[in-house]
Amino acid sequence: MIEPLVDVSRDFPIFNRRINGYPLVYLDSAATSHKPEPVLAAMDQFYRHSNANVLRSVHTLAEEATTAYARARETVSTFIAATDPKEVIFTRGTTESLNLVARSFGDQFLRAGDEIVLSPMEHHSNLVPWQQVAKRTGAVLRYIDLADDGTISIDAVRRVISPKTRIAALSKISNVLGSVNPIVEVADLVHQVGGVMVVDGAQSVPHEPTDVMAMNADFLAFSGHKMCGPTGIGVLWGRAEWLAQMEPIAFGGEMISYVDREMATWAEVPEKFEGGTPNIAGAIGLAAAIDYLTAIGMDKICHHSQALGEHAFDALREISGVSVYGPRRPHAAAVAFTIDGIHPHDIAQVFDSKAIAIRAGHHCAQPLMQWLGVGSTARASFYFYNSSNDIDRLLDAILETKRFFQR
Amino acid sequence: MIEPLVDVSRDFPIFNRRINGYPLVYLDSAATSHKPEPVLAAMDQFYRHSNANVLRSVHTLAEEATTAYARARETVSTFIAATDPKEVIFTRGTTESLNLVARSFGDQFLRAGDEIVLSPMEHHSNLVPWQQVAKRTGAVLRYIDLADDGTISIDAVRRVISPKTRIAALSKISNVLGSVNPIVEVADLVHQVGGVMVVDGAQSVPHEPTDVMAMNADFLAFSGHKMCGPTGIGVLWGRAEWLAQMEPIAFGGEMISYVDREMATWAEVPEKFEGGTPNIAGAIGLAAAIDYLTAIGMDKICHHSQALGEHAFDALREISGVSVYGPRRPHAAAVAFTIDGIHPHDIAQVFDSKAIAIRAGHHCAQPLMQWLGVGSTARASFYFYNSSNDIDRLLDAILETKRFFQR
Amino acid sequence: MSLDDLYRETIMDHNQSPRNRRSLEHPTKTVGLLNPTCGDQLKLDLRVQDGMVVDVGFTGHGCSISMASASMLTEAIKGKSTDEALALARHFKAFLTGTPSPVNLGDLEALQGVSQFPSRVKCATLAHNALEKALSQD
Amino acid sequence: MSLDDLYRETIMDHNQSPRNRRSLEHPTKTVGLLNPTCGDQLKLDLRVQDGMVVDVGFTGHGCSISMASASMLTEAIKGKSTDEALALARHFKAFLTGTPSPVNLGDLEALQGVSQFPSRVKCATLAHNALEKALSQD
Ligand SMILES: Cc1ncc(COP(=O)(O)O)c(C=O)c1O
Ligand SMILES: Cc1ncc(COP(=O)(O)O)c(C=O)c1O
Repeated sequence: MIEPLVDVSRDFPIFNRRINGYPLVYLDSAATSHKPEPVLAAMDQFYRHSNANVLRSVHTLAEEATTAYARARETVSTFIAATDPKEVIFTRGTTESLNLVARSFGDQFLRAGDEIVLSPMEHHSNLVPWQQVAKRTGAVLRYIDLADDGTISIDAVRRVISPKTRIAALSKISNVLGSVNPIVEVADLVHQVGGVMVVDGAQSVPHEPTDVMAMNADFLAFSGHKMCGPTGIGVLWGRAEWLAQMEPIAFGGEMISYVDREMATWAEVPEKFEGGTPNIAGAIGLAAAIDYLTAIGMDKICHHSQALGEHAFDALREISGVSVYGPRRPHAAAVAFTIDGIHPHDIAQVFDSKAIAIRAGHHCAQPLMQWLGVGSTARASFYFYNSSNDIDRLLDAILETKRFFQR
Repeated sequence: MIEPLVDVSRDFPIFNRRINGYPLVYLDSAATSHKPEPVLAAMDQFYRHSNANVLRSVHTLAEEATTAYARARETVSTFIAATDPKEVIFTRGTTESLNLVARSFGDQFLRAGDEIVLSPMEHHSNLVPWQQVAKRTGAVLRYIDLADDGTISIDAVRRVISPKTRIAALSKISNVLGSVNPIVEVADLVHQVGGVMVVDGAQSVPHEPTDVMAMNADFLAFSGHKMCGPTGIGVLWGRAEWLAQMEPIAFGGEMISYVDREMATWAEVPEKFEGGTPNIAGAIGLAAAIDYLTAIGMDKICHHSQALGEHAFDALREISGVSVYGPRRPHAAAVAFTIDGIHPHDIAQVFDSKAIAIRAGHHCAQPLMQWLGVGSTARASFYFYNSSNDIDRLLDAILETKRFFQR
Repeated sequence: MSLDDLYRETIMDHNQSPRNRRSLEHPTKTVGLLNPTCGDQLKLDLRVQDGMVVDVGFTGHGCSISMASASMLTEAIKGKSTDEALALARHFKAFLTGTPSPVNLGDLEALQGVSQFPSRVKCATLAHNALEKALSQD
Repeated sequence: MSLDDLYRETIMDHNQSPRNRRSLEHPTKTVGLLNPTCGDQLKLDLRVQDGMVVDVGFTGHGCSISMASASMLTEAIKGKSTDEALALARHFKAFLTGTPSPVNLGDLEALQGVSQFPSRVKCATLAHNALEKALSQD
C-alpha cells in the first residue's frame, strides 16, 4: 500500500469533490497539479494585504510587494540550488522559458551549419522553438536514437554529438514515457564540444530534488502549475555568464535602463528579461508551493512518485490487450498505455464516468507518437497526493472499459 | 464631494488596512489597481473546484476548466465589443501584447523605409518594441509633435503621416499626462494611407467604455491588473484578418496542429498565439473583474475618473510652487506634478508616512520626461474606489511636504 | 449522464462496422483534417458529378465518436446534392449545440449525447468540417 | 519610523549645501550611473594619483537621499587611498543591510534610516556604486 504523503482532504479542497457520484481520482498531474491551501492562502493574502506593483514606487504597499517578489525569487533559487537569485527569470511557464532561450540565445549564437541535439520524445515546447530557430539561423537538428523501451543511451548520444553541436535540449523526465534522461552525462559530452545544455524540467522539478550545478545544466525551464503553484508562472534559470551576454526579446516596463526617442539600454539580469508587470501573485504562489513541497521533502516525493509509476507500470503490463510504454525501471510518475481496439479518447470517457481523470491524446509529443507508431495514448500520472488505491481504481476502470467496448 | 462608486470597505479588503497609523489612501491605480472580493473569489473557486489544464483532456475537470477559460474569452470580447472572441488573445499584460504585435506583425509586414508613427508620451512598452522592430527591419520612427499642454492635435498627426506610414502606435490615455488621445481620427488618417492602428489601452480600458470597432483600431493591448483583475493576465485584441495572416512568435503546447521531426503547422487563432499552458485562473479572474466593472457601469466609472482627475488638476494648480502637467480638460484619472526644489521621491516618502500611496519616477516614459524637461515627477492616480476626500488628503500632504523640506 | 446515453447502440454499430471506410479511386475532391487535440486524422474522398455526391469514402484513425460520425455522414450524403449535404452538415453542427434540426439527421441523431462534452464535439464534427472544406474548394 | 529618523539633520544639510558638487577639470576616472527606477543620474569624477583620491566631484540630479549620500561620500574619500575608499563603499553598503561597520562612516551614518526602505537603498548607494565602478576600470 502506497499512501499519500499529506492529509489530502485537509490540504486539497478539490479532492472533497464528487464527480458523477464518485470521489475524484485525479491522475492527470502531469498536465497540471492541484493547489494546496497554503498556496491559495498566500496569493489571497497578497491581494488582500500588500497588493501593489513592484520595482516602481516607494510607498509601503509597493515596498512590501517588491520584497515579497524578491523573496519568491530567492525561494526558487534555493530550491534549485542556483548560485544567485539573479539567475532566476520569471516567465509564464516552461513554454515561454524555452522560447526565450531559443530566441535569445539561439538567434544570437547559432550560425548556419551549427547543430542542435534533441530527442524524439521532447514535448512540442522543447522541439518547435528549436525547429524555428534552426529555420531562422540555418542550424541543423540532430535527433538522438531511442532504445526500444524509449530510453536514451549514452552511446546513442555520442553518435549525434559533434564539434558542431552548439545546443542540446532535453527533458529530464519524459511526460509520456516516464523515462529519466541522463542529463549529467549528456551535458558533459555537450560541454566537451563547447555547447550548452538546455534542460526541460517541466516534469522533473515537481518530482525530484533539483540541483542545477550538479545537473551540469546551462539553462533549466519549468512551470509553477505542475508543482502545486498557480497557472501563469514559470521559471527560466540560466547561468549568469550566459544571461549577461544574451539580448532581451521583449521590451518595455522595468527591463530598461535608459530610453530616448531613438534608442534604449537594458537593466541588469534578471529584470532585463522581465519586461512589463510580472505575475507578482503568481511568483508569490509559486514560492508558497515550494515551501509546501520542501516541508514534505523532495526526496520523499521523488521516492513516492517513482513507486507509484513503477507499480502502475507493472500492474498495467499484466492486463491482456493493454500496452504500456517506456522503461520498467526507473519509471517516473507518468504511465502511457493503450488498449487494443479502443481509442484513448474513449478510454478517458469511460474513466470520467467513474470520476477518474486521465489524459488521452498525443500529449504534445507527436514525434514520439510517430516513433511509437500510435496516433495517441492514454496517460495516467501521479503526485504525492495519490495512493496505490488510485491505481486499483485505474485497473478496475480498464477492465470495465474493455467490457464496455468489447460487448 | 465625489464619492466612491462602491462600498469600498466591503469590496476591497485592502482598504481596511492602516499604514503608519493612518487609513490607506491609494493613489497609485495607474500602476496597478486593487482587487475586489468577487475577483479573489472567482480564482479561489476555480482552484478549489475545477482546477485542470485546458484544451487537453476529456475529463470533467478539464471540460469545466476549458469552458470557463472559453467563457472568459467571450466576456473580454463582449466588453470591448469585438466581433468574435477568436480575436481575443490572452497574454501576460500590455507589454507582452505590444511586443507580440511588434514582432509578429512588424517583422512580417515592415520593409526598410516604412514608417512607424509614435508619440513622445508613449510608455516604454509602446515605444521600445517599435525601436527594436525598426532596427530589425530598417523601418523609421516618426514622432508626433506635442502641443504645449502635451496634447496631440490632428494637424500634428497629419504632419508625420505619409504614404510610407505602415503602423501608428498610440496610447488612448497617457499614464502620465492624463490626456486623452484622438485615436479615431488618427486611425482614419493611418487607414487612408494603408497603415494599421495599434492602440495601447492600458490606461483607457479600465476607465472608459471600449468599442474596438468604433475606435477604428486594428490592435488593442491592455492589462488585467490595472482593471481589478489579477497580475499575469492581459489581452491583445486584433482584427481577425490580420491575426489570420500573422505568424506566431512562441511555439509549443496547444498552438500547433501537426508536428514531426522537421516541421510544424499551426492551430487556428487564438490558440496559434497562445503557446503553452495559459494563465487559466488569471483569465477567469479577469472575466470576474469585467463582470464587476460592468455591474458598476463603465460610463459611470469614466465620469468618476475624469471628475477626480480634473478636480485634482485644478486643486494642485492653485498651490504655489507646484507644477501640474497635461491638459486641463479633459483630464483622465492620472495627474503628474512636481514641487519646486523637492524631488518626487522625497514627496512620495513624506506621503507614505501619512499612508498616501503615490508613484514617483519617470513612469516608464523617459522620452516624455525629456520633453517635459524634468527627471521625474510625482503622480497621483485614481479609480472608482477613490473620493474627493482622498484628494483633500493629497493636498494636505503637499503642504506638509513643503513645510518639511523648506524648514 | 450515463455512458450508454453517450455511446448509443447506433454509434457502437457504426464504429464496429463503419460504412464507406475506403479511399475512392477517382475522387473529385479530397480533404484531410487533423483533430489537433488528440492527433486524430481523417481523409474524406468525394466524387461529385453535376452537383450530386455520387460516391464518398473516408479513411484515417480516431475515437469511436469521430469514426462513427464519419460513417454516418457518408451514408447520409451519398446520392444527395452538394447543397443538401452542406445543409446537413450545418444542421448537425447546430444540433450539437442544442438547436433542433429542420431536416432528418438519420443515424447522426444518435450523437446527441456528445453535446454534453464540449471536447468531444470536435470529434463528432471532424468529418462534417472536412465535408464543408471539400465542398468549398473550387 | 518617523520622517525625522529618515531625513536626519545631516542629510538635510548635505542636500541643501552639497559638498564637492562640481565637475573636475582633469579627472582620471569618470563614471555616469542611472537609477533606472526613477531616472536619476549621477556623474562622479575622480582624480587619482599614486593610489590616492586627490580630488573628487559629482554632478547630476536625484532625490535628497542620493544627493546627500554623494556629497557625504565625496567628503569622506577625498585624500584617502583608493583601497580605503573602496572599503568605505563596501562597509557602507553592508551597513545599510544591518551589518555594523568596522570603520568610521562619518556623516554617512546618518543614512541608517534608509535601510528600512529597500527602494531608497538604491538611492543611497548610487554614488557608492559609481565609485566602485570607477575604481574597477583600468
Ligand atoms: C516535458 C514538458 N515540457 C514542457 C511542457 C510545457 O509546459 P507549459 O504548458 O507549462 O508551458 C510540459 C507540460 O505540458 C511538459 O510536460
Ligand atoms: C500606457 C501604458 N502602457 C503600457 C503599460 C504596461 O503595462 P504592463 O506593465 O501591465 O505590461 C502601462 C502600465 O504600466 C501603461 O500605463
